[in-house]
Amino acid sequence: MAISKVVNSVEEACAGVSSGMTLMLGGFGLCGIPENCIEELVRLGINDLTCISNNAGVDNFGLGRLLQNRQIVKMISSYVGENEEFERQMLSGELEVDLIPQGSLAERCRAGGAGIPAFFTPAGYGTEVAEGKEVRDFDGKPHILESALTSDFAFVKAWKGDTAGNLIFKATARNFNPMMAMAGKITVAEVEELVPVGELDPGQIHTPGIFVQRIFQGEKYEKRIEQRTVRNA
Amino acid sequence: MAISKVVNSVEEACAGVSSGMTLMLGGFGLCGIPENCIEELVRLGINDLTCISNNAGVDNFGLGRLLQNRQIVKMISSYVGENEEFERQMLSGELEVDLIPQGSLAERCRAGGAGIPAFFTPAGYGTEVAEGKEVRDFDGKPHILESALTSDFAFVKAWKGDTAGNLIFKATARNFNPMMAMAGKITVAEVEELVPVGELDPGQIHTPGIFVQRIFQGEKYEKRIEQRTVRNA
Amino acid sequence: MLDKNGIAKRIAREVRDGWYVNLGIGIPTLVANHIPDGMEVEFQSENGILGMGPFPIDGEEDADLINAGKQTITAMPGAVYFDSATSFAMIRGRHVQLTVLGAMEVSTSGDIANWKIPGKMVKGMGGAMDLVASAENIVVAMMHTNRAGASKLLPACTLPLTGVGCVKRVVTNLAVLDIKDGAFHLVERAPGVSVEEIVAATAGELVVPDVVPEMEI
Amino acid sequence: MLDKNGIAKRIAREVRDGWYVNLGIGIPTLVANHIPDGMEVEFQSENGILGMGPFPIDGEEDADLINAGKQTITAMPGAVYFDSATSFAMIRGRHVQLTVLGAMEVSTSGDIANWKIPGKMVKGMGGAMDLVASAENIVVAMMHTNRAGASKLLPACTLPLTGVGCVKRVVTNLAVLDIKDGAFHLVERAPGVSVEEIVAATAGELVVPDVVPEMEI
Repeated sequence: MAISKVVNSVEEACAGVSSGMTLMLGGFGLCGIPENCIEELVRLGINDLTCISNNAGVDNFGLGRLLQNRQIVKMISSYVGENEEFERQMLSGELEVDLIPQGSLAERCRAGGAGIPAFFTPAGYGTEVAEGKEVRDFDGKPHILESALTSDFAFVKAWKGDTAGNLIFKATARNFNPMMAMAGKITVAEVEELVPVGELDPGQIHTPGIFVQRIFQGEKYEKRIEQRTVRNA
Repeated sequence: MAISKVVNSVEEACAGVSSGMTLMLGGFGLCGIPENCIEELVRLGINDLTCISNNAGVDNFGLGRLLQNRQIVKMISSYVGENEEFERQMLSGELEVDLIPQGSLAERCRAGGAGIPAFFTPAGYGTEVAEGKEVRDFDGKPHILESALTSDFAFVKAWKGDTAGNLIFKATARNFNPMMAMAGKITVAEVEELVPVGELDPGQIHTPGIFVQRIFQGEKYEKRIEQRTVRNA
Repeated sequence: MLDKNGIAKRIAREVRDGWYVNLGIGIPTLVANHIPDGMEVEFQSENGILGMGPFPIDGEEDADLINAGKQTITAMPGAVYFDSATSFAMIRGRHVQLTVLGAMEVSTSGDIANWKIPGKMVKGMGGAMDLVASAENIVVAMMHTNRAGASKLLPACTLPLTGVGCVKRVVTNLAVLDIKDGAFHLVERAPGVSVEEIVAATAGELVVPDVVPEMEI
Repeated sequence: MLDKNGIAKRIAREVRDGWYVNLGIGIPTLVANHIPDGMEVEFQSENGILGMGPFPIDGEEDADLINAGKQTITAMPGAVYFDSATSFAMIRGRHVQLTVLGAMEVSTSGDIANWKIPGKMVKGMGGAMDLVASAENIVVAMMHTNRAGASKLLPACTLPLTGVGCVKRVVTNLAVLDIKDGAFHLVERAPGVSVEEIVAATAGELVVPDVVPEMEI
């Protein structure tokens, strides 16, 4: 009998998250971010958080909300982009930031979830990223040793999910969500549509429920677009 | 405009495969094996092959056919199982065999396809598998360094595929096929049903066409069952 | 003394609500038959399914749907299929709570051997090395002695190892034993089996408490 | 002298039939507009799409379908979506044949800097470090000089590096240059640009052949 992962509210989903924890948050820019959980983290008012997320949203949406509130002490990301508050806190030294190549960030999360403590990659060799890391040549090409990332909680956002925690993502809203789901000690999935077990095609699940500890249907999704770009019809 | 990978026959699909090459072949037991390509490899009569495949089929089907014909000099596998000819050739020393933990085999293929030359895993520590390999502790637990696997050709079998090489596998016939598709210098996909580009849901592709160089619809599939096990209705 | 089904039945009592469980080939496969109705448990088979169901009804078997023993199976509601790399990510990443597998030999230090008899027999390790290296809970299901009557519970394994220091519990036709502090610890006797029989069949150091309850199965 | 569109148009001529191409943010994104009809080319965006199409028609934009620049996009027939780990498996595993990206500085040894100005500006490297470390063909698209008029083609980069010894070709508003043997090699002049102008705008060692053809674009 399938293992039910359903919780009844975002409050229940975030129970146990506390100050000083390391959190992973899925999404790329504002695409595929766990909107409801982020709002709950803001409401909880916890702080000293280390957040692992490719970006930090924008100034007033997504992870940017937690940055504005100074709830984050450290970000592990690949891109700051146009988030002015992120850049300001980093340059002023208020916020500790580990910038990591995007592919290494994705792979380090996957490694954390897959029980692989470290792997070699060519990305970042000869740059700041390689400082203090072991370098080794393979086929005459230098690689650096990168370690796995895990977190106390991982917050991911999917399109559809079933009560057993199986997830399907929509289009490019998938991004970091599957790897972070693997790497969280407790993984919380919020979904646009929660369906009974058996409704999803077992061959078409992106994240198997084994990686998800809690699932709920988010109350509302703004799904803000960061760069609305269109062409003439 | 999508890149077409279609070839017109199994002969064309296997063009360039020659004696002494390293081949990867998808499948687990007889489930999800590239039946048509294997028959073509038998017909081509090439030999001195190194084959990377979880198993070697059974005595008279799947990779077992190549073993019977003494076309293989080395197998890289995780399981011999009930294949008597495989076991006989191995014990007599006629066949060189690298036995690898199944998870390490899968991950080594993925690593080969993903540009990761080596990674640490706990599997095999303290066993024959660890001989000659670097050992390192992470969190107080010993791990061994495993290297990536690649091949001259990878042969995979999918359920559906489109002309751009995008693949969908059925049920547990997926197994090693996606990782081997990633790791072949030339990856040949045979499918039960080849459809025009645009027919498959872009969110439901298991193996993106970028990993596939040639695709064709197999003429026939026997899909033999190794252990037919049923219960009473 | 237990038969294979009895061993499976006893091991089923190790399973907890909410657990993902990997069952090896042979006796372990039978464990699935003894899970109480309503218990939320999912079976993983390392060839790529979570939520494995019973064998199919005759005529409904599907060559594309098998377990790690290459047997035709079915999928339960909520099942998922995935590739081998993802499957072992679950195993290596400790997302599977319990592994049950067979063994040729087990030692007092928790070592296990089950894949090779040099010069005679090589089955290959399959997924066993990955499973034993990573699983938090490993239960070995096996006969207490081999066909020649020799103990399979040894001071040290004589066959090539599958894993070191990983087995914590063994369930045999004679007993349930825990492995700790370099010794086997007798936990339960099989119905009708005396402590003396177990002592005689165990080659490795065996710690016997004052009271050894008989299994409830 | 070329404008941004001209640079993109010239780079489009580097693209070969059957190639998968990753286009960075800015000028590189424009390259997609200049691929000849009928050429079989697929664009990868590292956030998780292969087969990226043009921007959507007004009103049809989808928040769940963006490129690495966070712009709303469309998907071509045959497109695929995937996660970030798979995306970088494609990149790191050298399945993408061409990478086009912008730069703040490029050196005569093929080093590139494009993610940070210490103390002033930090955008982050995003996927650029993975791309430059692995791509077989990297073309840098940029202005020859910065806003202050200083050359961006240097003997050595002054800013924190994105990658070392990886850039083989640079296309600027003034010229096409190859990087080899520790020097820039002038390959083509932009229309109406003299060799002297290029020499003046290039701080790193520049090898100028006897004949420098004007670009055909």
